[in-house]
Amino acid sequence: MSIFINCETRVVVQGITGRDGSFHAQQMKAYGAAVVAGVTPGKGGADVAGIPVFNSVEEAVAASGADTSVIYVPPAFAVDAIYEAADAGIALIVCITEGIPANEMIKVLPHLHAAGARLIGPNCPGLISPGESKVGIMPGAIVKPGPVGVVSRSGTLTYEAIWALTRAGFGQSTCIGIGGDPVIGTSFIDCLEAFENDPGTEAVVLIGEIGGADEEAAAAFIRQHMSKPVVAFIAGQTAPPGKRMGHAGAIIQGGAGTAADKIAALYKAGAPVAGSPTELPELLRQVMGERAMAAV
Amino acid sequence: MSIFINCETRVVVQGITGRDGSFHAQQMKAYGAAVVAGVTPGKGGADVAGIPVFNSVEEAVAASGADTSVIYVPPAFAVDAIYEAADAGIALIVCITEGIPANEMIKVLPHLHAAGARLIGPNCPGLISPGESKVGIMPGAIVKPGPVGVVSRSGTLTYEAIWALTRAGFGQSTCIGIGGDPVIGTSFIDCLEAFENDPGTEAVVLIGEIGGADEEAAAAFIRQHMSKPVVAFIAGQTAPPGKRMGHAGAIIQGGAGTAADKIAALYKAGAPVAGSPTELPELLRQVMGERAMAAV
Amino acid sequence: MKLHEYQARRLLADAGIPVPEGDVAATPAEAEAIARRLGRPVMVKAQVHVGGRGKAGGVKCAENPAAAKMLARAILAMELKGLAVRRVLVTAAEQVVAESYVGIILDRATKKPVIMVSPAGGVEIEEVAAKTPEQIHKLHVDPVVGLRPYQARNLAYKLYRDPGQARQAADVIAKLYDVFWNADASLAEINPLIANAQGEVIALDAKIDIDDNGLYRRPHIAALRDLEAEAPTEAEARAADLSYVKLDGAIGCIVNGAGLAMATMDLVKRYGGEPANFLDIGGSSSPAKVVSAMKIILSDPNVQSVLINIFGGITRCDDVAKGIVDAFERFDPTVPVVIRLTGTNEREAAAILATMDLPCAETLDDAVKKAIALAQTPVAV
Amino acid sequence: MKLHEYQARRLLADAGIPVPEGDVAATPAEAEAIARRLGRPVMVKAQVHVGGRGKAGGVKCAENPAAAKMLARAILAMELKGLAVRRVLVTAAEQVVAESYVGIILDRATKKPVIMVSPAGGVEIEEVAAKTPEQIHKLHVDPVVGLRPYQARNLAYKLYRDPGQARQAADVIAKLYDVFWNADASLAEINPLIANAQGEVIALDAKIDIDDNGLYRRPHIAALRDLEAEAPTEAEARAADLSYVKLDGAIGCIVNGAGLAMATMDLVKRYGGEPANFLDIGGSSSPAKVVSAMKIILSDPNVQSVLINIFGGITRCDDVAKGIVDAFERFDPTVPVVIRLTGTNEREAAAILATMDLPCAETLDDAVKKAIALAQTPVAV
Repeated sequence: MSIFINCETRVVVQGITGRDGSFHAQQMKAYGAAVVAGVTPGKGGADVAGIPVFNSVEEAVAASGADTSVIYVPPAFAVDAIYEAADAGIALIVCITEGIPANEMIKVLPHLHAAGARLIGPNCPGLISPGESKVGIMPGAIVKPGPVGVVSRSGTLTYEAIWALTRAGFGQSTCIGIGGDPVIGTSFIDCLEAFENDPGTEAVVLIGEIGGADEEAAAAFIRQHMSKPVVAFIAGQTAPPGKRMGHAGAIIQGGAGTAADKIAALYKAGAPVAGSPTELPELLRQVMGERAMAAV
Repeated sequence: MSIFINCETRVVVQGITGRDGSFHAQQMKAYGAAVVAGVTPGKGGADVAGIPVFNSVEEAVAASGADTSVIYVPPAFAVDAIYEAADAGIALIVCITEGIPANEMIKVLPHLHAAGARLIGPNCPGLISPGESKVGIMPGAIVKPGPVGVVSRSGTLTYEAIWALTRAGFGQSTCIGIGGDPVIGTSFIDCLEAFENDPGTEAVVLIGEIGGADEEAAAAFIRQHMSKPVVAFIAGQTAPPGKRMGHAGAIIQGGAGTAADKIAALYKAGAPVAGSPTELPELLRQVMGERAMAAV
Repeated sequence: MKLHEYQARRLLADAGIPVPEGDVAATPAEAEAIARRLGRPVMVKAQVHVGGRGKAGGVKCAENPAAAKMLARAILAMELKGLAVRRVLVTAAEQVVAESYVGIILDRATKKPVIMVSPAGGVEIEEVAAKTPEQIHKLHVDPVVGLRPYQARNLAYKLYRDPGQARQAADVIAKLYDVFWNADASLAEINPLIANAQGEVIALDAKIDIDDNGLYRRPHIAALRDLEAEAPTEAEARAADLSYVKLDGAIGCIVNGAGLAMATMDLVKRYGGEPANFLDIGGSSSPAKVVSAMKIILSDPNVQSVLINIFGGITRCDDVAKGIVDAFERFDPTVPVVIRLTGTNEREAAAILATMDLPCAETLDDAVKKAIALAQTPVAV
Repeated sequence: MKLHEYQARRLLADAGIPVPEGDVAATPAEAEAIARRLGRPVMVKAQVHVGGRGKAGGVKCAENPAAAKMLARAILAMELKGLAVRRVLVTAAEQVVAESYVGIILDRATKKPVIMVSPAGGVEIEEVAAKTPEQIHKLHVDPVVGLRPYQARNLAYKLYRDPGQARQAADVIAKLYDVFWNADASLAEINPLIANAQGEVIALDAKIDIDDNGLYRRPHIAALRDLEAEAPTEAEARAADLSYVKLDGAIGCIVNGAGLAMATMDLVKRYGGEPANFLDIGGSSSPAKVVSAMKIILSDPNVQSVLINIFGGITRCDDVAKGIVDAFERFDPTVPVVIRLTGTNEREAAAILATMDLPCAETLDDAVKKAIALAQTPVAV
């Protein structure tokens, strides 16, 4: 079982003839994802490793029945690609592209909401449901099917954590990187809620970073709404203090978004925090064991 | 009984210290409408004929409980006044102002929809529910309470029709001028539906003009959804042919929007069309009589 | 407000849409000079607000400057559907390989701008729309979001299979939308949008209508109004803030409100007369407006009687009565003037007019009948 | 990217927001000339990216040009919180009657720009926010609709009761929002916004931070980057498309991904070391980036060992290995370099590095411990 994607997910790759798009289209296909179409304007009629290419998402959806899109186009064109996917009826849009201005993102999100589409990212590694499907760039070799949901703002740090879980025998239901930008389409809370409702997920690993207040919000959600155990890791305890956002930043933000704040909030919510990604399996063992015992 | 406004309607006048605003605020009040506040930025604290003036609609609503706004501000500021009213929670916004660019209107309408506000107009005389309330500029002297709903795209032509009804003994439930601009907030159909659902309305007079396809759409609605009789008048049978809107106009518009087209559509929908506004009472007598007989 | 082709073309060019080289000329010599500067065959195109210029002989090709001069002279001497040609546009003649159509209009029904494109452009586009509607592709644009680049691109691929030409066409569509929006246009149309022998996509003809309500905030557009292209009385009416259209009948009409003005004309026709005009003095009318209206109506030699029909709401009948008195003093009309004033301050109005002994009427129908009857009677005032 | 006050002030002035007359000066003589031109008392203000300039002595008032020159010389010789002052802004001194605050920031939580205003502006604004939050008025702006004029006006009435001053403040707020939006700013702040003795509303100080992601489409803003204000290694890192922040420890870190880089630093600290830097080589890294990273790290005299931690996803471990080989050939490091490469193409990477006999590690924790241990051991290479 999994969240957001599964073996029935039909993927269209926007920017499929580009360097990253073509490489990862093939990686996804090799992992077993149903990559049913690609889009590059002007390249309609071509194919990439057997995947048919269309001039528009609308045509790709009509021809292939794609319901999920993954975007590998440069930042200047990525937001338009998001609009195009949403307007073509795509339900899940995964935007890998890094470097999109926040102003563009805050304008497109209400449009997605109205269109009923979910965006993951931007500036994210996408998601993988081991044994089911992979949408994005997460390495398929480090995952294995199992009951642990993983949600993270990071890229490679997530791989580190997943790899630690896999080596320790903890398989994953879905691993999802929500992206490191200030404005993203899917939050920690959205993912926690989905994991809570997913019968295939028994525990969740949350990987946060300094900055913003998303981990604090996640902690509040965990305390109020999560019956499944959550363990966490927060990066940036020794990071140099972030540049201050003027007085306005101090006024608008409750806390300072430090690692210590976030760790404290998570502990308070009953989510233990690991000192190193390699300690996550041990914490999982404890909370899942506790839970198993509680269930007895 | 009435539609959209009644004796409980609480009106705020935007632009109350202007020439038109102050005159009509007093006219409305004299008719018996509950004109509870006015707004003119910078004039907060003043009063107009006993009506308190505020700097913003938000303040006016907070102080007075206004639920309806009427706008008498110049076209360059009228659209902002509409946004302000909607954002302050006003449920019914009546915009008298003439000369608002259509591009501005098509942008504000989705915002009103999201805010749950109804706009009547712009470029309209507003509405009057005889004996209950008056919002706008319709002359109170020509109406009397009764069972006929009147809806019109015109101003003075509406008065002509209402006056003919009143002289012939037909009182009105609500008289509403929806405005003559290409893009308006409330359509014939919206009003027909409201009259259909209003227990105080027994028949409807619809007054149309050449141009557009709103009367044709109204005819289709009448045929499918109206149980109450409708009689109509269409102005412009002898009007010089409107300037053609290029090829695009011909392509986008089904019919030409001529008076003949509209009259034919209304007859087909079972709504007889008068040759002169003065004939409307006679037509009403026929259809209301028919109905009364049908009800026997 | 309608723009001339040469004005619309300038807006397009300013927005970066490729148009053929050329310029507008008011004299044959100017046309020749433009053709000489271009140094290649040119099109000479009449600049008047009528459709079907080409079929009427208003668009010709000239091989050289001398021919351009000759053709310009001929076209500048023409009247097309009653309108004198006062300017010609002289542009480099393009080799047309493909003609497509791009139009944007504000759709009242959906309350959105709608973009229509067709690979079958040219003069027969309306026939294409009627007979093969599948060749017309429509896109409704969300006015809040605006036209997205991908939407322009997808429309462009309906016009051209070649990616290079599709890219050019997408650029044209996106820029035309900007022109449409930023000019407060109610219509912006390129027909034909051509591909030439070099594969370049070029706007060969353009048509733009402006929403008059937008002019107050678009002074550069308002400045394009061609007063000479209007009848002098219509220009005079606009200056007096009156809405006036001249017709061919004998009953002059002065009314407040466009709907009531049309209804009044309809009744004139119904009772056997012919209206001489549409004239709306608008909402809060001053006596001065009534004077201007009377002046314009009385200057029409066809007018045999004048009908003043006012239903006072914002308009105050006494204001109108004062204007009538003033107008009689100034112009001393030789045709009968029938007056029907009802509504706000009608008693005050009656008092003002009492001394003048004018034919009055209670109802609209009576007033119209009276005006028609008096028009048929020779009157000595 | 942070702008200097004099740069932010220019953006405001270009947008039509009133600012005091003045200009920026790099030398005492320039400051004197500006003061002479202004012909009235001036403020001399240090242009450095630190808060609390005034309290640190970086803002002074000069009665005349000579005093301006003297103060400019003193301020230009200062270091504020470790940053050399290289420019001063010289502006006409204003008589401050009232100080208010206007700030706009992108609020991550609501995903909207939020405008904050307070009639109690000035240096104590954060204290105001903490102690009397009712004096801070916030407005979340719908990013699709933009800031409506009525919203700017309503905020302005929170600052001034006088309609004339409120009108000026509304204009400032609306224009500041335009600056914020059109510069892709993450912060735009005027503090204080003052009313002077003449009743004029003026932006006395401004602070603007830019979203780096927007710079590609704002070349006029990107051109404002003050490379001299950065440490040379940070500028070098930026040129190589690396994200680098120098710290004071001994363990140099080269990592792919910001999160993993931070986690690596955290582990360095956890196991008893001190990181020398934050360095993220980014996603699809080329061998050349690894070479640049090594060069920057090795140029730091505090570095006693280097830890290369790569988790290959898009990044291919063999690319990184090639960069390591290349860097060793070029720089011949005298400190130990611990390598941990895992993920995509790790076997190919191991083959490339096989001949070099470098300390390697399987896991992150091992790699960190090894780097710390080796740093404590004097090494002769």
